[in-house]
Amino acid sequence: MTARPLMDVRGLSKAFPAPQGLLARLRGEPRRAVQALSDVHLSVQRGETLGIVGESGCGKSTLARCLVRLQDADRGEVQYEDLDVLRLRGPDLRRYNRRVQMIFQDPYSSLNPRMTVGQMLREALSVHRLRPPGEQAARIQELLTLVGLPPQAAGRYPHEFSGGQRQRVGIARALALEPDCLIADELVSALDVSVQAQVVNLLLELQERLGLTVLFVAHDLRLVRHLSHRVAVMYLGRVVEVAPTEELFRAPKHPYTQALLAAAPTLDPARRADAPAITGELPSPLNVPSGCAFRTRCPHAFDRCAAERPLPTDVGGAQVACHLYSAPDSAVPG
Amino acid sequence: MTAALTPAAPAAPRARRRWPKPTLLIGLLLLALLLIAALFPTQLAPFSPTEFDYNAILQGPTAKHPFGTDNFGRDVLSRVIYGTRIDLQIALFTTLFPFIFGTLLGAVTGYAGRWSDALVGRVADLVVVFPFLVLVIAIVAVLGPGLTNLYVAVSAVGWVSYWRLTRGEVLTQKKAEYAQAGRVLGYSPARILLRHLLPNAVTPAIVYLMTDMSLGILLGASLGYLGLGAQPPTPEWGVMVADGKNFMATAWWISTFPGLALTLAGVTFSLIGDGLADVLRPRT
Amino acid sequence: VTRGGQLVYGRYADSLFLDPVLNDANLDIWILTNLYDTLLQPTADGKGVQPGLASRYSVSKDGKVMTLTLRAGLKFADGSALTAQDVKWSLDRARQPDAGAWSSSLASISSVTASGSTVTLNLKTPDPTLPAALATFNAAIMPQKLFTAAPGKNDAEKAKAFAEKPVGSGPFVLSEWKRGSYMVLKRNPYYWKKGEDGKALPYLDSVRFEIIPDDNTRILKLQAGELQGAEFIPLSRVAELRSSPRVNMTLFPSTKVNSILMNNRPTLNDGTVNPLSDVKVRQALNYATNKQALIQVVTYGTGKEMKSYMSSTTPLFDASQKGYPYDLAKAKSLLAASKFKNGFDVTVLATSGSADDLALLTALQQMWGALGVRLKIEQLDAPTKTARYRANDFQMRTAAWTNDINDPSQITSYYALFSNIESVHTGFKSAEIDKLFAQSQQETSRVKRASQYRTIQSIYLNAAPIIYLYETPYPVALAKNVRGFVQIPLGNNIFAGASLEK
Amino acid sequence: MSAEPLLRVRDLDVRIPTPAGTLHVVRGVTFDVQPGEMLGLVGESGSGKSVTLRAMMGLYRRPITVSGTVEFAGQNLLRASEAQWQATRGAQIGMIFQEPMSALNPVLTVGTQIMENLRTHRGLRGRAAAERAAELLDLTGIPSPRARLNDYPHQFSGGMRQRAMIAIALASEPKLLLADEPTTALDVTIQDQILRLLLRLREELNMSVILVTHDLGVIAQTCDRVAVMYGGRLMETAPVGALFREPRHAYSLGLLRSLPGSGARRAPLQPIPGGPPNLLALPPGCAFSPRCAYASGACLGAEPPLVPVAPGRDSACVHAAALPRLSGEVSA
Amino acid sequence: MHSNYVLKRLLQIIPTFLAVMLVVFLLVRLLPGDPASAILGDRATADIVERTNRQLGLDQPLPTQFALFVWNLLQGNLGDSISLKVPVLRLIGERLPVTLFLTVYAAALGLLLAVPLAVLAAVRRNTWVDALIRGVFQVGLSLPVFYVALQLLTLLGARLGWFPIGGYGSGTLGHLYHLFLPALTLGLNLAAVLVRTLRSSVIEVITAEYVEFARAKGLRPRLIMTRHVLRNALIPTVTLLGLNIGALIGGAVITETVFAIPGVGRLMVDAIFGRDYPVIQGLTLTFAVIVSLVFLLTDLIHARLDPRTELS
Ligand SMILES: Nc1ncnc2c1ncn2[C@@H]1O[C@H](COP(=O)(O)OP(=O)(O)OP(=O)(O)O)[C@@H](O)[C@H]1O
Ligand SMILES: Nc1ncnc2c1ncn2[C@@H]1O[C@H](COP(=O)(O)OP(=O)(O)OP(=O)(O)O)[C@@H](O)[C@H]1O
Ligand SMILES: [Mg+2]
Ligand SMILES: [Mg+2]
Repeated sequence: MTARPLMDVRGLSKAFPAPQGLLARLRGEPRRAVQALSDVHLSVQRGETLGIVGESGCGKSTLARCLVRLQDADRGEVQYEDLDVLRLRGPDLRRYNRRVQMIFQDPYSSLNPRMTVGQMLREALSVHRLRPPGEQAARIQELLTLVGLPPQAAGRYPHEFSGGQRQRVGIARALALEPDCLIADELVSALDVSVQAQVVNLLLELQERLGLTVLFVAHDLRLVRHLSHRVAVMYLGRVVEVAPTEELFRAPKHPYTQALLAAAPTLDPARRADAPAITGELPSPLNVPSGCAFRTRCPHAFDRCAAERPLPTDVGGAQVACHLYSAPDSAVPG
Repeated sequence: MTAALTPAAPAAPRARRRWPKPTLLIGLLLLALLLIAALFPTQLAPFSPTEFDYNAILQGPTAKHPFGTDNFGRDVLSRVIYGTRIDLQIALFTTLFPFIFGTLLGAVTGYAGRWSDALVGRVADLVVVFPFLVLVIAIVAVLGPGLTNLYVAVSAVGWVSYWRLTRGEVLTQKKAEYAQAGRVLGYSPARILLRHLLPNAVTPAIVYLMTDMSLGILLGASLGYLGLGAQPPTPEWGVMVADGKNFMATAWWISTFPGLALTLAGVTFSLIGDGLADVLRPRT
Repeated sequence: VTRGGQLVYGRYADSLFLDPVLNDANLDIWILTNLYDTLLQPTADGKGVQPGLASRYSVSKDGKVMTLTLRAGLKFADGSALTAQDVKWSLDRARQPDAGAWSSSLASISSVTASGSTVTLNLKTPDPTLPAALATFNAAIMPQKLFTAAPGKNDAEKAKAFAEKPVGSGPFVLSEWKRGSYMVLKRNPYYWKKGEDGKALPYLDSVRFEIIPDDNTRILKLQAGELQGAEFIPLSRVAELRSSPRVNMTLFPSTKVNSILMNNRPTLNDGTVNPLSDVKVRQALNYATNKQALIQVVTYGTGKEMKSYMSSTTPLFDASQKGYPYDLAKAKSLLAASKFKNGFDVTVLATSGSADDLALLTALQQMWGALGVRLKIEQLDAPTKTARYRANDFQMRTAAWTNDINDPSQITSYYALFSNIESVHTGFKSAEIDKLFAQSQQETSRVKRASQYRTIQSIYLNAAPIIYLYETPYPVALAKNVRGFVQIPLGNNIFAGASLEK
Repeated sequence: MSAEPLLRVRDLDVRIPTPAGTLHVVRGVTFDVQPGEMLGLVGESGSGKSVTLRAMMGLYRRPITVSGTVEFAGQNLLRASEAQWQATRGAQIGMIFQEPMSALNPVLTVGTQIMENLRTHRGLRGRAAAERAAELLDLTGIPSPRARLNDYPHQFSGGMRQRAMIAIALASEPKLLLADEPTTALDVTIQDQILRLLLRLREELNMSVILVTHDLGVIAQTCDRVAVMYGGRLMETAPVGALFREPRHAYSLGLLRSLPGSGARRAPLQPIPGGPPNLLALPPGCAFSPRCAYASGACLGAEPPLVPVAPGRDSACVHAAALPRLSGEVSA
Repeated sequence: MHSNYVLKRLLQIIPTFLAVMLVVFLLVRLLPGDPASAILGDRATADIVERTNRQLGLDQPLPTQFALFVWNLLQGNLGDSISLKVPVLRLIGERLPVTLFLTVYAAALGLLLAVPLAVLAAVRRNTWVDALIRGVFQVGLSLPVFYVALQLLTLLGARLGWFPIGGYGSGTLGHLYHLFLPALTLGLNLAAVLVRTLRSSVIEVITAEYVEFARAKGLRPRLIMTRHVLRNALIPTVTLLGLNIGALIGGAVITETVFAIPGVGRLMVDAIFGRDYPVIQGLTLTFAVIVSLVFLLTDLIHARLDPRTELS
């Protein structure tokens, strides 16, 4: 924790303005917006795997996309080594992107259906001039072997592959650029468990061999637990808890983390919970509750939660944004 | 693609090569027929398409004139054969510019969005709400009638459809993850647009192109009715149908055979369009 | 004859403006005389004039005074009396120099006086064309009171208002008009002319004009019995309809001549040399034109070879004119003797959409091709063609003419006189014709005038400023039970004597 | 467990002709459902779970052929007349689909879609139907149900759509509910709520449920019995506890082993190698054999049938007896 | 919510309208030939032409003419027809209803033909029924309108005598009777366009999950077809119909000519060939407004049919 992080995210915010009618605009009504990211702080250490979990719409993808500059954040700062990421332009940005690669969730739409795997890889190599044309073929073979695809795969189109194989292609394409950091957004969510394990193994192996730093965005808690060194839990655009993996799963601090862990079905038929872990729907992202966003579904909510937004506090190795922990007299729920 | 390729260990069921449906094959076959007629009219046609024969005026179909003769004694079969080139040319030239221009513009404004999109949108509005006939007649009146001017007039308007189609498709495609991947991979916008988006976004435009070709021929025929189409003695099918309308009661063959030729061309383009839609659909 | 009933007549286009003086189009002219009567009327054969509102007229010895006597008890269609004052007012209005395109036909009148039933016209010079001019639509008699009572600040506005609901003394009166769709003319109960049964004309209760622009539709409608008459039958269908049992296909003789006008000037507007300026070339083209073939191909045998620039139905047409019989050998030798023995390119302006033009020109392309003359057809829409033509920016153009006045002077002044519109913009100029024409305009002797016209026609033929083609009739298809309808050679549709028999 | 099953499926076969050839998608599927029982149907994507349910509902027509017997309350539905189907489909057997967004008609209000069911099967209309529809929404836990009746599906969140779909299926008070991956598209917290809702409704209405899923955790938490499907065939059926303790099919075993959590953190997982079988070119013998660690020559003969291997347990694995137990390996 | 959108769209029409105004004004004046030549014909002498031009104000500089045109327009005055000498507004008032009636009639007939046949083709897809339906419409789509019109006229009008040959009739019933054949001509053409789209959208909808779900609910097939399938399948058709209405109004000329219908199409052609500037200008502006409104209406109907539509 003392080493200088590879990537440091400070106060990152991003809102998507909701469509607003002309009359409303003429009447001067305030513009409503989806607050996809709200004052997010995170740091990633070199070589570590940081898991990011949270319910649908909590901003995981937006965070990932802001980090690779697919989306422009509204506020905040992202420091990558010495680079001020959010201010990079043109060639500098492309050079940064080469080092920080993203792998996408959807194995079906993330590959151009009209290019062969070989063409895709060759393009990546030649655009960034990573290999002279003569050596590209060899490098392509190397990459395919690296991700466990047969050499003939270079001549095939995406539709000729299974979902798991396509994800391998996506990984190969990202690796072609020899990045330091991979951001994997729901990399295996679309895959069957039996295939999931293959891709996860690949990721583990690559990380080992290439010393990659990985941001692993997922909603499968079991997977995140298996892969990550640390885990960040998000809720409605905010990071509510960051902790070392074992710590988080053994003793979740934030009530939302607790609920999330309780809701995940365990594989033991003997241990069945009776009551729902959490009640109520996710609030509309257009209308995030004041104070603590989770208070509307939180069994422990009290007055202060509505009035004041909790700030991240260190609680036994974890960072938790919850008033239960910020007030000295509060009792830690079990 | 190598047929010898066997699925390696963790391989998916190899998707079968999708053979073009019979529609496309028939369509291409008919097109080949039309192209032969267009390329070798001299060899195929028994008579000159323009030479009068005062001794053979308004003769019904016979062995010598299988499609009969017209009011100048010209052989209708020969005229239909010679007309193929003209009508295919109409089909091509009424759509070529709109297709290229509209598609590229649609790709660019769909991708760039903002003011370029808004500006082109307004111009498209103007073109669409402007009565087409006024425009056509105006252009024809300025440049004189004839096919070139038909092309100019149609081009001035026709690009809008392609622009719309491609723009809409690019808007959809640019949200697809492969397009975003291109950005993360550090590709330039031009590369993403031309290498990645356009090939995937152009299918509806190509399919529409086929419909548009038959519409182009029909438009030529309609303008022929108003006297603004092809010039005599050019044997153009639409004009031939229009010329034959006074003889419908007494010499049905004059308008019927070119009418059949028009239908044949329409069916050809439609079959190819349907077939292409099938073949060009990206496989997933 | 049977009285009563409505005759439905299919026209290809609607009238535009029903003012006798200010209108410009045949669409108006050809039906106007049903609404407005004139002092004299053209005879049905088009060769002379007959009494109209005036029962008789006389011309003074020196030819400078014309006296007309009005019939007794004349009334307008609203029942008000038609007086000599109306006549004076109408003629004065029609002869104002800036009133419409037709005022020149009455230009010889210096003043009009009216007293009782007598109208006196004082002339500047003797005018042999005046009786014909008085039988022409623009000299129609209008009700002064009703016209001046029409809303509007000036004559032009009043004319617009009046033309919407015209009242005249013709056999019919407008009762309903839905522009672009139909027009209904009702019988004028006060019409002066008597029918065969001794009672006042017209026989019909009403005439309804249906506007049907498409030729085929007009014919279908006639065949279905929805029309009793249809104008402008395509000549290609005449033979077919002649053999139809339900239709009476009629070809009314006309003054229509079809020709190709040539630019006779030495150079064209763009400065290039104009082969057509060579008279030998023009004659050669005329000889190379196979009129009989054209008559077969273009008019389906209904036409007639054109021998003079004026139609054979025009008064003073010279029957001894030979025209240009088809003679390819002569044409070739003429061309060989010209500066253009190897042939040349020439462009002809055609009216776009005109099937007849196209048929004609395609045929000519082939005929002249034998001479080495390559004819290019340039189709233009009518106003463009007119503009090009008026700017003398053409080599050849298709043209047709019909007389509006029953006198050869009209066509001659346009076709042969440079001073009017440069001899229909051909640029043809003949001092001799100019002189003869000026004389003929004041020549009261019909014999002398005829000989003047004979010379004019011969000179013109020899100079060949135009390609002589053919005369065509007015093709009208009528239901079998229609009697007494005529379209006179001037084109006027006369419904006064028409009836629907049982 | 009573002796007389509510549903008896025997030798269900589904063949789907495609341009590339006929897919034999469901092959000889045989199982029973007892009244009030919740049966889980697991398997990888494409293993034929949805097709099995749809075939049972009689949703397949012409070029697709369905054979075998589906006996519901003593009547073979596959031989049923259109009228009998009318009385059964939707009325006695309800079904909920995997994707609530695409399974709800986007242009009709949720209320309309519930009420057309009430009208067809319960004869309710007008106000009475609206009352009942609101009750049903309430039952599935949608707040202010009366107002929500007039909303369109896109105005609902994913969880609410799934609930609405359950409400529609329940409108006719069916005896059997076919639930095709009802929670796959949902977040864990919402999935938890929906599963609990299903459990409660089964209790209250004594419904039988067939729950299709590929999430073994969901099975573990909700079902009484499990059927494991692979390549269009049932590989194993077992009471849920027994399966997780002691899978008797190599495929079930592989599936359970490939899940994370069984080994040390960041240690390699134990995936099943390869991918799902190509239905157009099935391997000889056991469809799973090419991926199976235990495969032997015996697997390559005739396709092993589903046979009883223990009381209440069937397996189609030649090596059923030789498979190891999973002792506490699986836990989360 | 929608009023917002309507307002915005109406505001967007204004610049389009202004552009159309300028373009048509310049365009007609760019045309070779002038009104005087057009109405006076070949024989007119130079001074008569000049006089006529003066009377029409066409001797003024273009900016002056344009200013006058705009000024009159602001007062709701489109000027007088040069050849017919009546106010353009009155002409349009007389002729436009005819064309609109014909258009709506044609659209109705087109839908009436297209919907059942497209559904039939979709349900029986890839059978001979499907092939027949698509084939027949394809033939209709490949033949020029005037040819189809003449054939219908000859067969149903003249030969069988079921319908009058041309004309407009009087009274709504009369219009319906007289305009049947022209509406059918246009409707067939429209139907040919619609059938293609509708067929594929019916196929798409028939195989959609929600239709499966409706069947799983045990609904009667009729209800499924009408409420679930058709309603959804018609949504893209509405847009297509809207796009085609403009073409229908603009393309009615030939039908109007063949069937002798006094609509704006013919008025327009006559005006162009007669260089009747005020009529061309007036009709073009009217056309632009109508088409813009039709598009707006289409989008509103679309939004009505499909609650998911976000109008913006
Ligand atoms: N381009 C966009 N325009 C408008 N709103 C957006 C956009 N992208 C995301 N949002 C909204 O921002 C919020 C966060 O979205 P995001 O995709 O980051 O969530 P997520 O955590 O990745 O969810 P999931 O697990 O479903 O992928 C959501 O409410 C989403 O609707
Ligand atoms: N209508 C159809 N046409 C062609 N193939 C089909 C059709 N329906 C299903 N299939 C094929 O049948 C097989 C089984 O499909 P099914 O939908 O039952 O799988 P599943 O087990 O439900 O998978 P998932 O978990 O992805 O829902 C698949 O290979 C699928 O591609
Ligand atoms: Mg996401
Ligand atoms: Mg499924």
